[in-house]
Amino acid sequence: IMDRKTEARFAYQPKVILEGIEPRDSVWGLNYPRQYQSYMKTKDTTFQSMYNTSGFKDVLDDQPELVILWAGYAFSKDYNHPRGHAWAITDVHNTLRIGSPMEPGDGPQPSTCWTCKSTDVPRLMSEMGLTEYYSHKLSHLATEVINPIGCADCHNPKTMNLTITRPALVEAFEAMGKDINQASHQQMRSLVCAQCHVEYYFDKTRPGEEDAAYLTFPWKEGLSVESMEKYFDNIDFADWTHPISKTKMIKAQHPDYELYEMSVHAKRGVSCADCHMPYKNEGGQKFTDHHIGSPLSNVENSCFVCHREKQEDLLTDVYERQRKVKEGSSKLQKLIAMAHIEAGKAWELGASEEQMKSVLEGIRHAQWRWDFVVASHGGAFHAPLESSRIITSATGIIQEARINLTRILADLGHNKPVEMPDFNDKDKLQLYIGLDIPKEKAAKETFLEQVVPQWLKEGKAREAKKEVKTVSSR
Amino acid sequence: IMDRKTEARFAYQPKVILEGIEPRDSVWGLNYPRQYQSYMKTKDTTFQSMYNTSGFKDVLDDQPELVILWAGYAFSKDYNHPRGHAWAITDVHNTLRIGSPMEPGDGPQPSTCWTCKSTDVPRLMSEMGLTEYYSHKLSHLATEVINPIGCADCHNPKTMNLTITRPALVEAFEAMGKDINQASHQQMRSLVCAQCHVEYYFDKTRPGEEDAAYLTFPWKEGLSVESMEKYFDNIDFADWTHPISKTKMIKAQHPDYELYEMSVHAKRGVSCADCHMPYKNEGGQKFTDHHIGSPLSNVENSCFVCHREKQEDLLTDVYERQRKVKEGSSKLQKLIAMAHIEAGKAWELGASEEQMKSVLEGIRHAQWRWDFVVASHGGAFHAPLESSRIITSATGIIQEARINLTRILADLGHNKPVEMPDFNDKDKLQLYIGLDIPKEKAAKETFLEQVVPQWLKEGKAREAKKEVKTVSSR
Amino acid sequence: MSRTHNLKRKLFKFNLIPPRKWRPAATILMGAIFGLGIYMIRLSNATSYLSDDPQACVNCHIMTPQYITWTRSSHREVAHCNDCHVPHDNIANKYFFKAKDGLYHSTIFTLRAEPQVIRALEPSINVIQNNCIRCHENQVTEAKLLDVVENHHPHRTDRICWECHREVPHGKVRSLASVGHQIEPIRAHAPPDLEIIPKWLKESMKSKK
Ligand code: HEC
Ligand code: HEC
Ligand code: HEC
Ligand code: HEC
Ligand code: HEC
Ligand code: HEC
Ligand code: HEC
Ligand code: HEC
Ligand code: HEC
Ligand code: HEC
Ligand code: HEC
Ligand code: HEC
Ligand code: HEC
Ligand code: HEC
Ligand SMILES: [Ca+2]
Ligand SMILES: [Ca+2]
Repeated sequence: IMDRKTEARFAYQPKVILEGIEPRDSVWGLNYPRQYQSYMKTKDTTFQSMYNTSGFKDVLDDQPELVILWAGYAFSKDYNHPRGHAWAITDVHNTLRIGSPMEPGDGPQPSTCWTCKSTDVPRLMSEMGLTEYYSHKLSHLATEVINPIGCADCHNPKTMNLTITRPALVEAFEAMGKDINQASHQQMRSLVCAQCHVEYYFDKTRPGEEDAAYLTFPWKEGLSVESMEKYFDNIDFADWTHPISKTKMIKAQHPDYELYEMSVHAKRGVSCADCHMPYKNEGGQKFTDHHIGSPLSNVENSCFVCHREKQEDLLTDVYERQRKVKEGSSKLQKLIAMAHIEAGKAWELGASEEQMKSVLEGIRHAQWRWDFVVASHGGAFHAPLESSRIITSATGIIQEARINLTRILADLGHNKPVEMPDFNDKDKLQLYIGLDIPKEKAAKETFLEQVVPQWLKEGKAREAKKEVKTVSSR
Repeated sequence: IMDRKTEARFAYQPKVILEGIEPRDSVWGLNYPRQYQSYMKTKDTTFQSMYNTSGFKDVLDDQPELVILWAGYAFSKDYNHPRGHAWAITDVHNTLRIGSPMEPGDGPQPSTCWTCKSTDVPRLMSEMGLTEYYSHKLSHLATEVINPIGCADCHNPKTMNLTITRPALVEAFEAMGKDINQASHQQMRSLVCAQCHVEYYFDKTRPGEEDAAYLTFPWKEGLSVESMEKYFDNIDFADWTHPISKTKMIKAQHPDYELYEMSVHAKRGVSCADCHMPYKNEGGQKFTDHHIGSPLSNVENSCFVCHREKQEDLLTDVYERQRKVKEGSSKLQKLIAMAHIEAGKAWELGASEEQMKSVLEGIRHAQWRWDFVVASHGGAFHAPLESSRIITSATGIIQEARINLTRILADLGHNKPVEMPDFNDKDKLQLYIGLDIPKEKAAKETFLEQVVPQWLKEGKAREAKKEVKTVSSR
Repeated sequence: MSRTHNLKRKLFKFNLIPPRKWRPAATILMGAIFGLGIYMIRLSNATSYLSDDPQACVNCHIMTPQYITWTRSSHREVAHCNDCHVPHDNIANKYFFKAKDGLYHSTIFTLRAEPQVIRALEPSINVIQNNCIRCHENQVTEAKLLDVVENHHPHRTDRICWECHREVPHGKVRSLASVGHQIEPIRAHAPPDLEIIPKWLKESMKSKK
């Protein structure tokens, strides 16, 4: 009996022995060719659905008013729709958000940025130690981090079991008083994604680790938008201060896991992998499709398992929900942009801190809530009602702030609408907030030509030294 | 199983012959005792769920700010949560909304009010003709209308097939260019309810029928809240003019069918009767449970048919959706109440029509949208996302109006918050808007003691003359 | 070798015996199994076979395809193996069927006599069909829901459900060779220290540098 049990787990002959933390998918792929080949398809950027896309759409071009919302923060320079995992490293290199660091140590972003981009990260963390890993510049580790997200991020190489390789998730569970080791297999099929598709911030106040940008998920009070807002308010946290309205802002990043947890699918035990990594049949073989992307490119394998509806109906289900949520959020983001500019005017006319206090709190909370919904690219379908509820609350808050602003402005002698820049032109708005994008783009070009190839070359040379052990034939 | 089905329909030997339009359920009940007995349970008012109730809760007491929203309109006097169909006539008698008509012809309300309350209505319509039926006072027909909603409203007495007995629904279909005769059996299981659980208004402009309060459903442009808003704007319709804000208002009444049609359940072909009239097994007999009320009193028979979840989970599904929608609508109704009072202040200080135009349009649209969601008592569960979407849009609209108001008020020298009455006290608010409720209640008491018993007595005497034909035993 | 061969032949014969006659035979075999000793029971997790835990079934590698396909199915959260494969009309019948079935499976399995492609046998087809109906009775019998699916009623009465619902719950392709790795740790024989966080991470989190 013993024998036959192990047989079940290793129906295929392994070709290589996976030792330590192997960051190269191509090596894993020798043992698991189907999963590897499907995972490589995350390079494909052709699929387009109604709102989301794997085509890396320029969000700022599409919705220029976001430039105002993020003025003073790197997101106002460049922000794109995501594409497949295979692009994670390339897209970091390409983005204006990291600047153009010509030397190690240059550039605005910390090493922590790499955390969700590469299988080299677990390797580095284990080699360097956590705090040390978090305590550099992104450019310091650039020759070390060359493999995009891959097998080693989610799998135990010995058993292929799902595993958690990012400490922030483990620590967030601890902060909530939960033990992630108790997670069921079904939960793991979502938790591997929750290593990255979550809201985060950099904690720079950990005693004794002040030099680190320590990756932290703000879940201590709970996963709802209000709980995290409370968390950030309690520690008086700000990602940046808005240069126009002087608001202390909180940036929300992709809380896909958190919003998803509020959905009926989650309540019924459906996991991320059920939709984004459905079981697939190819040549009489069944396996988990690792081409992670929009389930809408693959309704038959994903939704049909549970919903025998017409494909058309399932597509429109998704689009209807997205449309209804986006109707509210699109309106809202314009109101928030106006509030920033109105607040700017009020300061200009001599408003006092005292007068502006509640206004700024309103802007802070409204934009945080808006961002929470919008930054979660899947949220409008994953949890449409929770998304809409949040948008409603934020709409109430920002308009209350604008009512106060109107009164303050009237007080200061400006009892009429404040003049607004043209919200339909990204370039003009970037100029308006004082960015010199052509210059940054030029620097980027040089950087991509001169520095990045060098980084990759060094990295590959380092890797070439690492031996791959093949299994001797029996 | 086939057997069972026919059994259900023809298990009973008919005892009486149902001729013409028989308004008395007790007569139908001789042939169909199970359906009759279960229908009689709509008298039971004991079941309580989280938000809805069959217990006839006083809504104004619960949410006193509604008194402001409906100032100048009868709903500000009295508005209750619905209870079972058996109460329909009693509740009309009892409500302050119809006043205390001591003589035929007295009172504010037209005969049209009876349309959705009684099986006597199809009888009267067939006897009097439609226009004539719609052209009286409620009190004119009071001795004719004594049987609450019942069998004859939904069933063809010969075949027991479902049938439409209210012209407004047929006409609304025509207006949309649809033929209700094409409805499938499954659609009929919702359309019988759509005779009453829908938004309506009284058309007093039909050429040649200007004396009639012609019951009309505003569906010509579509069933969405925006389509109906457009419909009413196009014909420049107002139910009343708000005495404080001077807004031309539109009242939304129970658009349960319309909102339901926007839901995923509707898209999947689920009908009202599936949840509110589930199949039931009693003594080996299966029949349609006619105890129409909250499905939450009966999750096993209603939801379990399609959802094998824990009862607890289905209840919380409903409550979560209701809570999320109500969070937004509760906030919103307070904002609208404030807008009315702020607009009142602006008029008081001498605002011009020109200045107030867009403000009043904002109030009109926001309150219409709010009412659409709230008046549909089932809407927060039936179509949570559509409800929330509407609430978001109304929140944006009313706050925009209030921003304009703030500016107008500042212009008129009042640059500070407008003083508000105590929104937590129904009695005070009713006084504030100039109602003398104690007086109306006293009149009601006399009316209920002296007039109503007389109406019922006359009605019963009239009915007693109508013969019931029994089937000779075989 | 020939002894086992004989036993297998006998068992094969048993299987041809109509179910009613199983009872005495099963009773005798039950006794024999008890005799095999505690070690055997522990090792094969025989006790878990009587539980409702789907993991009990994957004790045999041979059930792995069914297990894997079921965990990818719409029924994963709503119906466990025994909800379909064991009669639910009364308790006695439930355990009798289980004992009989369990005995048969484990014998075949230990003898390595299983076919590449397992099929549901006639008695178990009936059990499954009844269980489909047990849960879906309302959906498939109610007059009002007949409308939703054209001809559902005539169809479902003269066929078995999964002639049409071929994906429920195991999918169409489910031979031993067609499904790959079962990476879900099977509690019954997973090391007790199996943990989700890899050792290197636990150590780095502790050492704090
Ligand atoms: C190690 C971090 C990490 C993990 C683990 C991870 N993701 Fe991602 N994911 C990313 C990043 C980063 C991107 C964006 C890449 C880019 O645009 O360059 C992304 C992109 C995506 C996209 C967009 C793809 C497209 O074509 O538009 C989807 C969908 C997605 N991830 C789903 C998942 C799911 C489901 C899981 C778990 C099974 C998961 N991710 C696990 C980091 C991660
Ligand atoms: C907690 C995990 C996490 C951290 C930390 C993180 N990211 Fe990401 N990143 C993601 C995920 C998930 C996506 C895909 C998000 C989506 O759906 O849009 C993404 C997408 C991106 C993209 C592609 C989309 C675009 O806008 O072009 C870039 C570039 C990027 N991140 C850069 C960064 C930088 C720079 C930092 C550090 C300041 C950073 N990331 C920190 C998880 C992370
Ligand atoms: C973002 C997370 C993620 C990444 C990256 C990832 N996997 Fe997986 N993998 C999963 C999930 C989730 C499953 C399904 C596990 C289950 O349901 O038991 C899975 C299943 C598997 C299985 C089990 C057999 C099957 O098909 O279900 C193998 C083998 C496998 N992956 C190999 C790989 C290889 C090789 C790579 C790299 C090329 C890889 N995985 C990358 C999440 C991931
Ligand atoms: C593993 C099972 C499973 C998968 C896969 C799945 N769903 Fe669902 N879905 C459910 C369950 C369960 C519900 C909740 C309703 C219920 O209890 O029956 C649900 C509910 C829904 C609803 C109604 C909820 C709402 O927000 O109105 C929609 C729409 C929906 N699913 C669409 C989809 C689409 C589109 C996909 C594929 C991208 C999909 N589902 C994939 C199981 C699944
Ligand atoms: C019920 C099915 C279902 C489940 C479960 C699910 N998703 Fe999604 N997800 C979708 C659909 C559908 C979309 C919208 C795709 C589109 O618009 O093309 C989406 C979109 C996304 C996107 C945005 C992709 C893009 O290109 O913008 C990300 C990221 C994502 N999901 C991650 C996750 C994560 C992480 C989880 C688990 C916490 C998860 N999803 C669970 C169905 C699902
Ligand atoms: C002829 C008009 C009419 C028809 C037809 C009708 N209703 Fe009603 N319904 C009413 C009225 C009027 C009330 C409120 C009675 C009261 O509160 O006095 C009501 C009350 C209700 C209530 C609240 C009961 C409670 O206990 O809280 C529900 C639920 C309901 N109806 C559902 C339905 C459904 C489902 C159908 C179709 C199967 C239907 N109704 C058909 C007029 C109608
Ligand atoms: C198109 C059908 C229709 C018309 C016309 C109609 N009602 Fe109703 N009425 C209903 C329905 C449906 C309900 C239950 C609504 C709910 O869910 O609250 C109801 C509930 C009531 C109730 C019980 C709830 C309460 O507030 O006490 C009263 C009283 C009532 N209506 C009076 C009237 C009067 C007076 C008129 C005429 C001005 C009228 N109705 C016209 C359909 C109608
Ligand atoms: C508000 C609408 C409504 C009212 C009032 C109503 N019914 Fe029904 N009735 C229905 C619906 C809906 C069905 C289900 C029809 C179907 O699916 O074929 C039904 C079914 C029936 C059936 C068919 C057998 C069964 O149980 O499914 C009988 C008999 C019946 N009703 C008798 C009555 C009697 C007697 C009364 C009055 C006491 C009555 N009904 C009042 C809506 C109504
Ligand atoms: C006749 C079938 C049927 C009945 C009865 C039914 N449902 Fe559903 N329900 C569905 C279908 C179909 C969906 C859509 C999801 C899907 O496609 O699987 C759904 C979706 C849902 C959802 C997810 C939609 C959302 O808004 O998030 C919830 C929650 C739900 N049902 C609860 C209930 C409750 C509670 C009841 C009883 C009061 C009930 N249902 C009665 C068939 C039904
Ligand atoms: C999927 C199940 C389902 C369907 C279909 C459905 N309802 Fe409901 N309905 C509910 C639930 C659940 C509630 C909330 C009851 C509660 O809160 O106690 C409700 C509430 C109501 C109420 C308010 C009752 C009260 O006491 O306040 C009315 C009226 C109503 N529904 C009428 C309808 C009509 C008319 C239709 C068809 C157009 C319909 N419903 C379709 C499940 C359903
Ligand atoms: C929803 C009902 C259902 C559940 C739950 C279910 N099965 Fe099945 N099972 C079936 C049906 C139906 C068949 C027959 C398939 C056929 O003959 O095509 C079957 C067949 C089988 C067979 C015979 C071989 C084959 O593939 O036809 C085995 C072995 C089996 N199931 C094991 C399991 C195990 C182990 C579990 C739990 C992990 C399980 N089943 C859960 C319905 C179910
Ligand atoms: C000790 C190993 C073992 C265990 C544990 C086991 N099985 Fe089996 N099972 C077998 C073998 C061997 C066969 C093949 C028999 C044949 O086809 O000759 C089989 C065949 C089947 C069949 C198809 C034959 C039939 O009776 O219709 C079903 C269904 C089945 N098993 C269900 C289950 C379920 C459900 C469980 C868990 C409750 C389970 N099995 C646990 C070994 C096992
Ligand atoms: C223990 C109860 C139970 C048993 C036994 C059961 N089911 Fe189901 N089944 C459910 C539930 C609950 C759902 C709804 C799942 C959801 O909400 O998505 C469902 C969904 C379905 C669906 C729709 C989803 C799909 O996969 O297409 C079909 C078809 C179905 N079952 C057929 C069957 C058949 C055939 C059998 C017997 C082989 C069976 N069921 C046995 C409870 C059961
Ligand atoms: C001749 C083919 C056929 C047979 C036999 C059959 N069905 Fe179906 N069934 C269908 C079709 C077609 C549908 C509608 C499409 C769909 O939902 O898959 C359906 C739908 C269903 C649904 C609703 C699925 C959903 O998505 O909501 C259930 C549950 C179901 N069947 C159960 C059964 C059960 C239980 C049996 C056996 C008693 C059975 N069926 C026999 C063809 C069949
Ligand atoms: Ca953040
Ligand atoms: Ca109206």
